[in-house]
Amino acid sequence: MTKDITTKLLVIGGGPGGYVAAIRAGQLGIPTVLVEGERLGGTCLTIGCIPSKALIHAAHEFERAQHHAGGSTLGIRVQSPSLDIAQTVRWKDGIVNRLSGGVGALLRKAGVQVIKGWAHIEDGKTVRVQSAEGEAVQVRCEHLLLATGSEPVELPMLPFGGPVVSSTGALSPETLPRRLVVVGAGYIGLELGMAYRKLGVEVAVVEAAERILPGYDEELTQPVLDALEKSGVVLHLGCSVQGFDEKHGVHVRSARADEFALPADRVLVAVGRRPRTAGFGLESLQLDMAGRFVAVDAQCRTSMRGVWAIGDLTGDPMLAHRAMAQGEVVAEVIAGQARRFEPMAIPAVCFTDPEVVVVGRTPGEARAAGLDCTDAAFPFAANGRAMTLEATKGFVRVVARRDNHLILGWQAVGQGVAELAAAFTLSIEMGARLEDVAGTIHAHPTLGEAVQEAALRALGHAVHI
Amino acid sequence: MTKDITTKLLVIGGGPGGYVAAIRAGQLGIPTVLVEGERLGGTCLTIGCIPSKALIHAAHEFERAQHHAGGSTLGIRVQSPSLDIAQTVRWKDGIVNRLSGGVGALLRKAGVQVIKGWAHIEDGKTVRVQSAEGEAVQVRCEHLLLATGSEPVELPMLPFGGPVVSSTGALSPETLPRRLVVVGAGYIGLELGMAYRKLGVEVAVVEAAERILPGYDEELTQPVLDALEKSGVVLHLGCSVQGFDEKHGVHVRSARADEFALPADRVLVAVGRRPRTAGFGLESLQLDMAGRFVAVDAQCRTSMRGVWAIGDLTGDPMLAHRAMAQGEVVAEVIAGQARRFEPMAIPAVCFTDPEVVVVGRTPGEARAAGLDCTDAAFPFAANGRAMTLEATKGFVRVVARRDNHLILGWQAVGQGVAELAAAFTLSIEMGARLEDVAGTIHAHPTLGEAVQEAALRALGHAVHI
Amino acid sequence: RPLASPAVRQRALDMGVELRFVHGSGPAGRILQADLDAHAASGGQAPAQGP
Ligand SMILES: Cc1cc2nc3c(=O)[nH]c(=O)nc-3n(C[C@H](O)[C@H](O)[C@H](O)COP(=O)(O)OP(=O)(O)OC[C@H]3O[C@@H](n4cnc5c(N)ncnc54)[C@H](O)[C@@H]3O)c2cc1C
Ligand SMILES: Cc1cc2nc3c(=O)[nH]c(=O)nc-3n(C[C@H](O)[C@H](O)[C@H](O)COP(=O)(O)OP(=O)(O)OC[C@H]3O[C@@H](n4cnc5c(N)ncnc54)[C@H](O)[C@@H]3O)c2cc1C
Repeated sequence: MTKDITTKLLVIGGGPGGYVAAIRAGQLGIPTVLVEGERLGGTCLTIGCIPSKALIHAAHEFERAQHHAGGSTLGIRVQSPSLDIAQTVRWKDGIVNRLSGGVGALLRKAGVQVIKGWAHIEDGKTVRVQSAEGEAVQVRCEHLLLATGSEPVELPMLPFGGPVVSSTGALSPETLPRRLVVVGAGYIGLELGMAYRKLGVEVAVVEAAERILPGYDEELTQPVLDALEKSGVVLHLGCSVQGFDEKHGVHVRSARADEFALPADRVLVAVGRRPRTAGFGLESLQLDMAGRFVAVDAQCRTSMRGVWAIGDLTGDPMLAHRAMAQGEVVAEVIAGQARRFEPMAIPAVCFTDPEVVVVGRTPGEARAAGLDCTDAAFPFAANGRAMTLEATKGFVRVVARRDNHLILGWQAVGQGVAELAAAFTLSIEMGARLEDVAGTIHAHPTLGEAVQEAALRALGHAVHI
Repeated sequence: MTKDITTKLLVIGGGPGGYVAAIRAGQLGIPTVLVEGERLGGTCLTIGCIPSKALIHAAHEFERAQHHAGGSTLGIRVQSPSLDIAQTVRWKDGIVNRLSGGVGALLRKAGVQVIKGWAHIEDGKTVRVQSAEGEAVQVRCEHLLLATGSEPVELPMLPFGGPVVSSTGALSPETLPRRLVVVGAGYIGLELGMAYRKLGVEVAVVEAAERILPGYDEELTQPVLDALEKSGVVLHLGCSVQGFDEKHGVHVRSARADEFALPADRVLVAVGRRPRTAGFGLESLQLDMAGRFVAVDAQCRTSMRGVWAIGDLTGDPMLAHRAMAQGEVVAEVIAGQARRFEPMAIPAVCFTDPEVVVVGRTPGEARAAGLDCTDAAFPFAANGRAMTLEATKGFVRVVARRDNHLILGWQAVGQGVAELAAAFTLSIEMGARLEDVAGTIHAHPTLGEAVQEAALRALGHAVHI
Repeated sequence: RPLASPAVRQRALDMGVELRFVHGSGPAGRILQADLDAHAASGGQAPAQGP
């Protein structure tokens, strides 16, 4: 027997894109149904942003304990730090459960009907759901919102299974490996690789490109590179992976065609994510695509009337806050408001240690766009707060137009710089000039003073350097 | 023999006000002499902001070690944490030395002549310095800038000496006391009291007012109060101090006139700071005063032509970043630029745990000013990043005009909120409205998302609550 | 793209005003709330709002 439901808005996918769209739609009085096959919160809350940051925090704390074990410069000494990884994972799971449950409560409060199960698209207005309870549900809707997110890319010569895991497996280890090989030096591979290293695991990273964090410029990645080397993570850049066997480990071929094996009892493949476009009838809609992504306009409309798409499904940057912002726009547009998704800047944060933040254009990007611009950096080595936090690595950099000093971009690398992203993004959205930031009083002593000093320096008169 | 020097600008005091003014003046080509009786960097770098934050960081790290000693929820366990306070103080001194030396280098680079010694004002254009090397120097100047800062207030019944110390003594302990009584629950008393508690000291706080951190509203101080109680700091509010003897400790009288003694082997008196206006001939200038402070106009001119004043000497808030901003203005005005010190907002941060940030108006202040305003808070308990940092106490609050949504103020309390001050202050300086912050994409997962959610909530549609 | 803060952009959308046609009097040519007010008051080139 099939149950029939009719609604105004049907959302497929309960990740940050889908659940935010559904909550906002509910708030606006739009009858809304949300279908989710796994857990509410999607990749982000259950196997992505949140659990990775939890593990990174635990790893940071353990690393500090290890640091003090030798008798630290702070005068602190501890004996024999040990880690119960099962407890760490339980703690992390507790956070995930609370957040996923919280999303459920928010959806209920907004009046959204949630169906647990996998959606199959019949046509642009009809979706069949094989619900978890075994019952089939047919949902007819006026608006269909696709928010099915993304999934890890698998390497044919290194299929997931056993000791070869994706980020999902790496975030819920039953035990810690002795030797981990990370394939891919993008942000996910490095965040997790560094965390494992801090937990005491021997870590090697294999990356096909000649550098880590391709996409960030080298000045920005240098402090991360330094930290990797200092912590003993072994980097194999310009190398490709050939396969894996339990006896020898990961087979690697270098740029010069040398072949060698990296011993490993676990392998994390983190070579990217691809939009989830297959297996649930999406193809049948024959939507216009933008490469591997579903193409959308500034209101997140696809090429088919009444069908919308948001989040990782729709392109780069594949980040949770982009998905959420798009979700809000779609709900408000459907509610009849005039809205567009046209941010001036989307921040990107890499939670390595040191952290990396990029907002707006880098000097290279600005030049490539033909803009006559100036840039200036201020190092944390000259920042008092950074010294008191033992965090003097890194810098803040600003990029601005040379003629009118309009700020085009911010980059920062350093411990704790993630929280500077709010000021960076706001300054760009507000159309701030260098003088605006230089003329704003920044609290002493904070890392944020480096933001003001970078602006001052671009104007030719930094005080503290 | 007296040496004679003539200069355009003479700065008395090498704290953040004075040294920034001198550096900027030097950059602008103004012949400048700076006189400092103690160490370059002043209160802030040598006995204030920086050493206190260093001690707070060390105390935080030790507290984490203690936390893991019991076997923490993160799965980390350590044995017998111990502290070598002498090493902690050496580390702290190392930072102070580096920063003070750095200020010297910056002054040199800017071409400023530094004289070590105590300045005595002869008249508005003449200052005599008893230099450290024993030589007397007479400096004649066109512009005299007073930046002599402030000093701790002493209580007549509890004079400094022996076990009774000011913040200066509390920042360089030779040993840790077993029992510390802190007199004064302002930010300096609480920052240091909490740090000592984390270092394992039994701490009691005596405060004449009925509440901690008078000046902040109660909603904001509640999480600090909770943390104090949880950590075992004993509060005696509405109590006055009568005296001290080594046998019984600190004599206290409660509001109901009960008298009791608080055992203590050290007493930190932190009942406020007063501008340094006496003992160096300042009185002879007969400047207009604003209460106990030297009165200045929007360009930091005193009532006497050619005499300027900045920093703690000139009024509240007595904070380093205010002094620095004033210092820049004075240097630029003397260089002939049209400048004023008229910030829309000066951030204030209290580095307790949780930290407290206040920028612009609180709801109470806005109402008292007759403004029709709205306010909204977003709790860190609903913020994913806070969960992963074990830092879910506290909230971000925004205050805005009801009619046009212009943001009037921000307050936050929570771990790490100090770094949100940059975004708070910038938003107010830029004249941002609630829609500006709500419409700015905030990186996920960061504490900064609570900033956006507070703005959304004030607009009536927060997503995550 | 015309330089305007999120609040100004949103209000322009609500008013049905194309920011391309609004003079920005702010620093660096930034379009301010007041510029939108002026544009609306002058009748602007704003297309009439929908029903
Ligand atoms: C390890 C890791 C760390 C990350 N860290 C960060 C970070 O720090 N910051 C950041 O911004 N981003 C981070 N990301 C990326 C972030 O998780 C994604 O950008 C975000 O989750 C995308 O949201 P979404 O709503 O588009 O899709 P998703 O979160 O992927 O959600 C899609 C949901 O749709 C469901 N679904 C799919 N198909 C169907 C179907 N047919 N029927 C029913 N349900 C379906 C899925 O089960 C899933 O729950 C990280 C990702 C990973 C893997
Ligand atoms: C424990 C503590 C913690 C603090 N934490 C913070 C904080 O976190 N953030 C913040 O913003 N502020 C903080 N402050 C306040 C901050 O230190 C002051 O606001 C700031 O130092 C004021 O700068 P100033 O230049 O006016 O004076 P000061 O820094 O006091 O400098 C004045 C200088 O003048 C010299 N001087 C005085 N008279 C003479 C003379 N006759 N001849 C020669 N030299 C002279 C003094 O030796 C001194 O070096 C803290 C203060 C204390 C005590």
